[in-house]
Amino acid sequence: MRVVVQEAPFDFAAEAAGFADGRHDMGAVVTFTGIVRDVTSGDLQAMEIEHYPGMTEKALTAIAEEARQRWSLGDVLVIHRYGRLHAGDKIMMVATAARHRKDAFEAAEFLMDYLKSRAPFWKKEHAGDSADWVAARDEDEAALTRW
Amino acid sequence: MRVVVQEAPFDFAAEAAGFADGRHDMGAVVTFTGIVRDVTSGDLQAMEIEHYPGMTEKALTAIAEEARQRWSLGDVLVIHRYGRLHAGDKIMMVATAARHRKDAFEAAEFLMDYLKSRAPFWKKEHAGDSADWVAARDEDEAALTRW
Amino acid sequence: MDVLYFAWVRERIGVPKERVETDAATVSALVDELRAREDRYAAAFADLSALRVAVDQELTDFDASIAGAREIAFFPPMTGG
Amino acid sequence: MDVLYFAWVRERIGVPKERVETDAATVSALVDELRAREDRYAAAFADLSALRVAVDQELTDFDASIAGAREIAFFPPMTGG
Repeated sequence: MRVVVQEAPFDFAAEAAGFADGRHDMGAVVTFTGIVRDVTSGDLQAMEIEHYPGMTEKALTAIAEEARQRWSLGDVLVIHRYGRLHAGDKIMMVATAARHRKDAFEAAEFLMDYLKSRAPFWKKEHAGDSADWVAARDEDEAALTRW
Repeated sequence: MRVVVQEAPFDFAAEAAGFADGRHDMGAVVTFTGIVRDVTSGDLQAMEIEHYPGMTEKALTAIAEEARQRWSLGDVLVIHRYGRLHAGDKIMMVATAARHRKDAFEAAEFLMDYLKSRAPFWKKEHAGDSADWVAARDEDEAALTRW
Repeated sequence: MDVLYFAWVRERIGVPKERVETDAATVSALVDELRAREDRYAAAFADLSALRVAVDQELTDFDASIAGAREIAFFPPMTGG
Repeated sequence: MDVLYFAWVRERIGVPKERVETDAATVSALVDELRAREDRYAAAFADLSALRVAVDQELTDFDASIAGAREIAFFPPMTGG
């Protein structure tokens, strides 16, 4: 299990390959990657991600541990960036390895649902002349009731 | 949309990165990778994958098209190998890109459920002195009722 | 028409593909003709619930018409992914 | 104890962190003390349903005890991922 919180970009290809390589016991690997989306149709100058150093690592680790308890997993990886990002930049990724695809998929969705609403990150979109904090979506909170 | 059926190995890292890179409009990328698992605890000599040339490409393309109709997707990738593979080799991958994670996850699971039971591939495990065709699992067939 | 066999059906019948001349109207009728040929066919087609069929590369069922079909394939349940 | 503010709560109050001496027993009581200080606190804490709180880096609710706590953080609902 690896949980990383960093300002620097991460190499999605290398991380995904490193995670999936050399496994003889796990038949299924799922990855999720979150990418800065320009919802302002070309106007996005930056996405600023603020976090709570110390608590962030603890919260992500607790979520990953919870996933390992609920599903039969061979491994879990969580990487999340903070700082100033731009459209097309990768914000974060999770990866799960399991014997069967159901566990790998469900655990990855669980990780995403929890880290969306329970890990201390906040996003601010700088577009045109304005800068707005991204509001939490009701459906993200609702997604937690599934688990 | 890209559907590839090939005997040669594919480069998971390059494929995953190529699929996720340069997207400004899609916030979520999900990948699934299937890996040859040594269920015979170290005894697996080879996993032979037979397929139905012609029908395989058609079936995979139909499944991918169906996913694009059901979910709001930016892109879909399906790669599936055939021939003689070994423990740890990557058999196949799917990738989906969508604005929101729910679409990307559901479409990837749909693709996997359908290609497990509806794409013309058959697996034979060579272990020790025996070679056995892998039986279809009832739960794989049951998974289709979800969609 | 061409009749194709895959996986253990291919192994049991002994060929991956053969040319069959038939007046059978449905897959079932074709199966009956094949079963009557030789033991290896009777063995391969003993339990139809363990088999799947594609007509012209489309999955279908054993009641399906094969009128005008170019290619019929028999195989066990698929195990992709 | 240290009181931390994030995102728009930080912007509204004007500092990311400050040292607060208090005898408040709960998060709510601390919020009441802060609100009474200055308008910027009253504005930031106007609608508690729009806020979340962590005591010693654990998410909790406004009724929670803060006895012995070293660090209280206030912030809007999180938007990770």
